[in-house]
Amino acid sequence: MKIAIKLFAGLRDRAGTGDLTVELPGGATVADAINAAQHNAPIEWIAPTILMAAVNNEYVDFTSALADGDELALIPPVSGG
Amino acid sequence: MKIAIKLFAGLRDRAGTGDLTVELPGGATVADAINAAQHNAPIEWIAPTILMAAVNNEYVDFTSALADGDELALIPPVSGG
Amino acid sequence: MILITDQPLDPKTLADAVRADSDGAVVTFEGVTRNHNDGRRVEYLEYEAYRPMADDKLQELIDEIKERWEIDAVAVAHRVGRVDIGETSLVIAVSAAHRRPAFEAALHLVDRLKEVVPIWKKEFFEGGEVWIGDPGSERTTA
Amino acid sequence: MILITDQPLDPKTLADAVRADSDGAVVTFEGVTRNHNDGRRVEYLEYEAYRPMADDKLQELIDEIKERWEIDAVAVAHRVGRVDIGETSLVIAVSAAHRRPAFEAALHLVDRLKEVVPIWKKEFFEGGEVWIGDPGSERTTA
Repeated sequence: MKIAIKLFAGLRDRAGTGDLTVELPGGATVADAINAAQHNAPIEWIAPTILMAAVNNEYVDFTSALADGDELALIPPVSGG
Repeated sequence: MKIAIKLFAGLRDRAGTGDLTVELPGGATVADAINAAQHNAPIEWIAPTILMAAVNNEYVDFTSALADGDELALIPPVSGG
Repeated sequence: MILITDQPLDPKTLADAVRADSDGAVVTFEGVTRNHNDGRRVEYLEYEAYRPMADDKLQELIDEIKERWEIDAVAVAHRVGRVDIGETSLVIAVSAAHRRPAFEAALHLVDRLKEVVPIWKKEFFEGGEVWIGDPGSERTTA
Repeated sequence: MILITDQPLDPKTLADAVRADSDGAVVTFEGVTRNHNDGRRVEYLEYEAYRPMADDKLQELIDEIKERWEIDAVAVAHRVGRVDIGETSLVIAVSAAHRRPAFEAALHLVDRLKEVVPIWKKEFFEGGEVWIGDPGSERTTA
């Protein structure tokens, strides 16, 4: 299945793009998608302990299963205000 | 000695005036001045437990001694804001 | 900045008076005339102040919160005279490098103002009037 | 009212959006770009938001504080793009019948916004730039 990944802030700056697409087998998780993204964009990534993920605008655990057509956002530490 | 007394809010409304002057012997206290004022303006006064007094713009105890020329303000419960 | 006036209050004036380039937070409080109080329908309020004692006490309270919290500047304006429903009777603005002290100091200033500043509020409600805090002053206008 | 915009923010618009005749208190918070942070001289900030998730999360936080405190209405505006020193990046306005819940809810909303709303701040300081919270993103501009 195809998963669109959005990168923001420092991650986007390092990758040089805010949009990646990864091809994953059915049943793949958020963690699988992140691994694939790191393979496609071999940059200095943010430690997973401070990285958050959202699917279709809701925060999810890295163990969540993805579905074809999901938009996965990789969210570095937020700092609004 | 002459003490000018200012009345505010509900007290002033009841007395029909905001300004009284009382004549007191030297060494008289705030309590003495209030007694004299109550004699001059025999209205329904505010209970002394909730009445405050200020002399020359500073809160004082009822036992404080007055000096000639002092301005004594009788302050009903405040309710600004 | 301390202002006691019978003119409408403008929160922006106070917020702008306290802000500086080193501040990350500006908290503004407006006290507004509600249309209800203690189960009564309120028609309007009238405020009276004992000046200059009220100005002196406001300055003391500003000094008090500046002593206790890490804040930058404080501005207070209180309206006197008639204040209609929805109109602002009190504005407090506090600036600080960080938000929490600005919030805490502003709330404390309002709390203390209601305890010690010689300003009084007469409530004109449906059917009568009363000086708040002085139940014996209540009059009915049958 | 939730607004994410690259235009300057006007606190009065938000305060006026929340006030109603039954409210006795309106608390307004402005987050402002400080000229210093972490011992560095800040030149300006740039904010980025992930929309529409940021709007959704702000709405959830508004629902959260309305659930927890007795408040009336809430408005939030966040600026994106470049925000210079002294300019306002965030405005929150909360109205309530009484002041304490308005203060507490407004502070809580700012605290939570900084935890969960997908908005990021890049600090351009004297000699470099960094995404706040992401030290690995720091670049020096010699």
